[in-house]
Amino acid sequence: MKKLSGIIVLIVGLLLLYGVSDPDDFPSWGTPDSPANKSPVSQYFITDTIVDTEVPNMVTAVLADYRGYDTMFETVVIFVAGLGIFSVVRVFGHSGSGRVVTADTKPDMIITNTCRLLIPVIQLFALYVLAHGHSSPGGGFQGGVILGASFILVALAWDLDTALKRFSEKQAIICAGIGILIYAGFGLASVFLGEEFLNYGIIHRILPGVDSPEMARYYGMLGVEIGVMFTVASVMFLIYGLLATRGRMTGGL
Amino acid sequence: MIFAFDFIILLFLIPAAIIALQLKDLLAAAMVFGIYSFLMCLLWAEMGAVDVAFTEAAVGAGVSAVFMIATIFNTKRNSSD
Amino acid sequence: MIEHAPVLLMVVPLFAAVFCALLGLRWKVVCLPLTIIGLGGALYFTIIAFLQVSASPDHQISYFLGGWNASDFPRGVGIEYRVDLLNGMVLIVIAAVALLVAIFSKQFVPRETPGKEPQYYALFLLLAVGLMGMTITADAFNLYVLLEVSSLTSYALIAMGSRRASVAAFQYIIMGTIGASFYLLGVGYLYIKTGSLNMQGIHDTLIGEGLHDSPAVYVAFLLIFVGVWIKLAFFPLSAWLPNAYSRAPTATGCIIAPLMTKVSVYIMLRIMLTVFGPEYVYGELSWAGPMVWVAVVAIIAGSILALGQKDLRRMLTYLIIAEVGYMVGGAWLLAPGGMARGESLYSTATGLVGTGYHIISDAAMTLCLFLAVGAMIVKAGSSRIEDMKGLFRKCPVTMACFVVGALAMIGVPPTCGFFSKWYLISGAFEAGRWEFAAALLVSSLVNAVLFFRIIEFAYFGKLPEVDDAHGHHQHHDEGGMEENPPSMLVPLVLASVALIAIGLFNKEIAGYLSQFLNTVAMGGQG
Amino acid sequence: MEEFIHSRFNYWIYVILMMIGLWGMISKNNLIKKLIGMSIFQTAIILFYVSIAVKSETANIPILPHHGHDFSPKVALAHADSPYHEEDHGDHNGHHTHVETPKVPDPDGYANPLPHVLMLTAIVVGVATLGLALAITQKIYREYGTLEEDELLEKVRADDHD
Repeated sequence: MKKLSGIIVLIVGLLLLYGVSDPDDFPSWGTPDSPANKSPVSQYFITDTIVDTEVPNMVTAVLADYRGYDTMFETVVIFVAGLGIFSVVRVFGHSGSGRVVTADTKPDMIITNTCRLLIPVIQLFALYVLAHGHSSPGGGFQGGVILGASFILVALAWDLDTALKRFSEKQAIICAGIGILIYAGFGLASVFLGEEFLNYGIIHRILPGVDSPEMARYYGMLGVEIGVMFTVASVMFLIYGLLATRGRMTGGL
Repeated sequence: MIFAFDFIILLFLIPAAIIALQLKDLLAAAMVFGIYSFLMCLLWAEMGAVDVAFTEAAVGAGVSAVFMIATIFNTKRNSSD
Repeated sequence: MIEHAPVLLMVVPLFAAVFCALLGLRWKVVCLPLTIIGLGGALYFTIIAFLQVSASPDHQISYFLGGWNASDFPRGVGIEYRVDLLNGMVLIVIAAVALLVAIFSKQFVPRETPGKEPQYYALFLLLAVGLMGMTITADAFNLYVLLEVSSLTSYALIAMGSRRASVAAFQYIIMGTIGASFYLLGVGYLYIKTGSLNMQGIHDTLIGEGLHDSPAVYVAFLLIFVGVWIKLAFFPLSAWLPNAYSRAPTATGCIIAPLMTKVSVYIMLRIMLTVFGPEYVYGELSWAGPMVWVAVVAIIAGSILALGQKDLRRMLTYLIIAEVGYMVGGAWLLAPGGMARGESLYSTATGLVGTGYHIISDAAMTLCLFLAVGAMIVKAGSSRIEDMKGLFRKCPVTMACFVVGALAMIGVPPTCGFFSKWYLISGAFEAGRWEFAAALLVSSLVNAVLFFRIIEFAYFGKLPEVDDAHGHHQHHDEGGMEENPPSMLVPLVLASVALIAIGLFNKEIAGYLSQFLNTVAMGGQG
Repeated sequence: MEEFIHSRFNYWIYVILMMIGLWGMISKNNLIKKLIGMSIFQTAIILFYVSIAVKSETANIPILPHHGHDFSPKVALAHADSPYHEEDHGDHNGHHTHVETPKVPDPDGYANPLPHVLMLTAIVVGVATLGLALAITQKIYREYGTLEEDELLEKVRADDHD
């Protein structure tokens, strides 16, 4: 078995090397002239993003607008992971077998006080990352992970029950669903206004204070990023809670 | 994009990956995997993929390592290979 | 609203899934109705989309998400959905199968996954969404994302089963991730050579730039194909399938078994015909010889392994492997002399109609058999073949549907199984591949042996009195009829009617398929 | 030769990492080790895509300088200056160089954003798969009490014979 897997790995490796090693065929690293970099699509993203959407960060614009549909399903993947992990490991009641985990239950004073100071800053930073994702690296996904990490930090510093008092399991599932509803809702809104799915340009008709389709795209992207953040933050926390307690959602790490 | 920087991080990545797979203590393996992810994140930042690097820093080096540690805490800490 | 059908057919079940997960936290009873409404909506929109396609002049419609259409912007800036005659039919099959299984699952889900019905149904709907999205999309990367949606849901749905299911699910995760990653890597190689992610865009660049002899494109083709073959459990890469499918909860098995491999076969066809194009696949690569032989081995191996099984569901999973061999082999049947320039694909790749038809009919056959076996296991109390004794008297309707499914699998005339084999065998004759025709006949024979053994047990086998004393407590009123409830019978009967209907309408379906093949060839040459 | 290494090194390392990950996935005995291998495998693919997107040493990250509203490709021709041009406010001549002539961002001056977007999605998919796989690992441990594949398969076989 070991030998067989070694042979498989070698074959795959040689195949991949064969693909990348021909200097006439495979563009070398860092060349601006490779077909991928010279293709009209990627050039269009660089030159016209700012005109179409007013967003300086091309990655955000492509992520949330040009290929926004991918991102919607990326959010769905996260939601699926949350639901899937819930349905695989969650056990109801306290009848679960195995050792009862009793870590030192009294939270350490130094740690809790440090976290008290840190957590508001982390959450503020998460919101900054979300809101400033249009003109600097960041966006809904990164902000969501950071926000989720701040809840995880609460659970680590005190215990999961303390964290669940602030953000319960049900609330986490509901927030995850709401995130997708926000995202797909933007899509459906543009369908109802008579354009294609996720064509945010049209929502300037109903958004007050937005007069051009470009700005509507700008704000539409912000809206869907908020949806992404809802889903990601709550699912990350949910996954942590489920994995740390073997599905009991109490006690734990 | 600085070639020397790129070169050095790439050379560090391979031992990090091998050590993460070879350590018998799974908790240590998870930590080395976190280091691997963070090196990857540095590499991508150096290549100009700042958004990807940011995500990897938050996800690969942060949340995935926490998930792994949570699972190791609830199962077994040492592995046979 | 009608022109949005290609996207609404995914958005409706998506919304149903989210509402199912949210409202289900409070009211568990709404989950099943929501699921049925969501899938019913999906079925409605798939039919609308198909009618639009068959009415449109060039038999395909494009839908540009986000409004990034190909006329004002470079192709591939946004994501494109394209429905043509082939995937229009596959979409209808997916929605219909999912709907029938949702109705069927009413008895099983509360019993097999107690307390988690909302999550189960939400994942079930998202699985259907993922499969439909894989079918409809015309963007190579979007396909990857939706592949992962459908894979993750199926891992979770399988792992919800018994204790044995979790091990199978883990193996499935490892294999599935390798497959999906290979696919992604292949797309990366294609992307660096062509600079496009749109399937048609990749194809046009491959021809326009003359990239057919590029090693990177060759590696991309290999990677994508190995990835897809892992997903569709083509014989040497199929070890994960029987455990995963037979240990899953009943309703999960019923939806995954008919759809997952068939959609993967569809994706293989799409990649062969649209991404790389027949010029590359049939012209540049000369794989037809070995590929058909591998398919022959897959068919024979699947059939022989099925013969050795004592468990009914497990036996069916091996038959799936054999059926995958039919479809993959059919896709590589070429007229002697290979691909001549300017010739239509319909006359060159003679097995493609058979493969396309078999995707549809095999989905229906597998659905019918899995539903029937699910119902039989409830009545017999076990999944072992010997325990099926006397089932005809107990539940005649269930068994009648099982017999229809079995006849289709063997290939008896009025059912669709006969016609798909007919198209495949005539394709093999035109291509001069006798070994493939022989393998099909052998596999039909094996199917006949397998199913008549079960039918014999169920029809003639008497329940021995001693069994009662030995704890088979379900059998105490032997001879009395206790048919399954209507929520199980209705989908089962509909599925077996569909088998005959697909058989009777074989001319129409084959006609659509050949029309589709003609458009592909013209697009390829132009 | 140095040029050859320079231009291929990223791809070689990606192939090696990919092989390490694949080897971990299929030949390691411990389930968590397999998952670490899976993550290495996936990050290697991401490394490949990110390497595709890199342009020459002068290329900037794919974010326009912050006076982005001055860009208007409908009007002007491609601008030859460096992408940093816009930020040179107090430059040596003492006058501001930006505004007046609207310019197009130079396509060669920025990294290709498309692979970055794709890889954001791939990272998300990776963490979702990892989480689900860890959950299944915990379920396996709950049912069978082991995470070693050989012991696990033995117990499964014993199960099947019952």
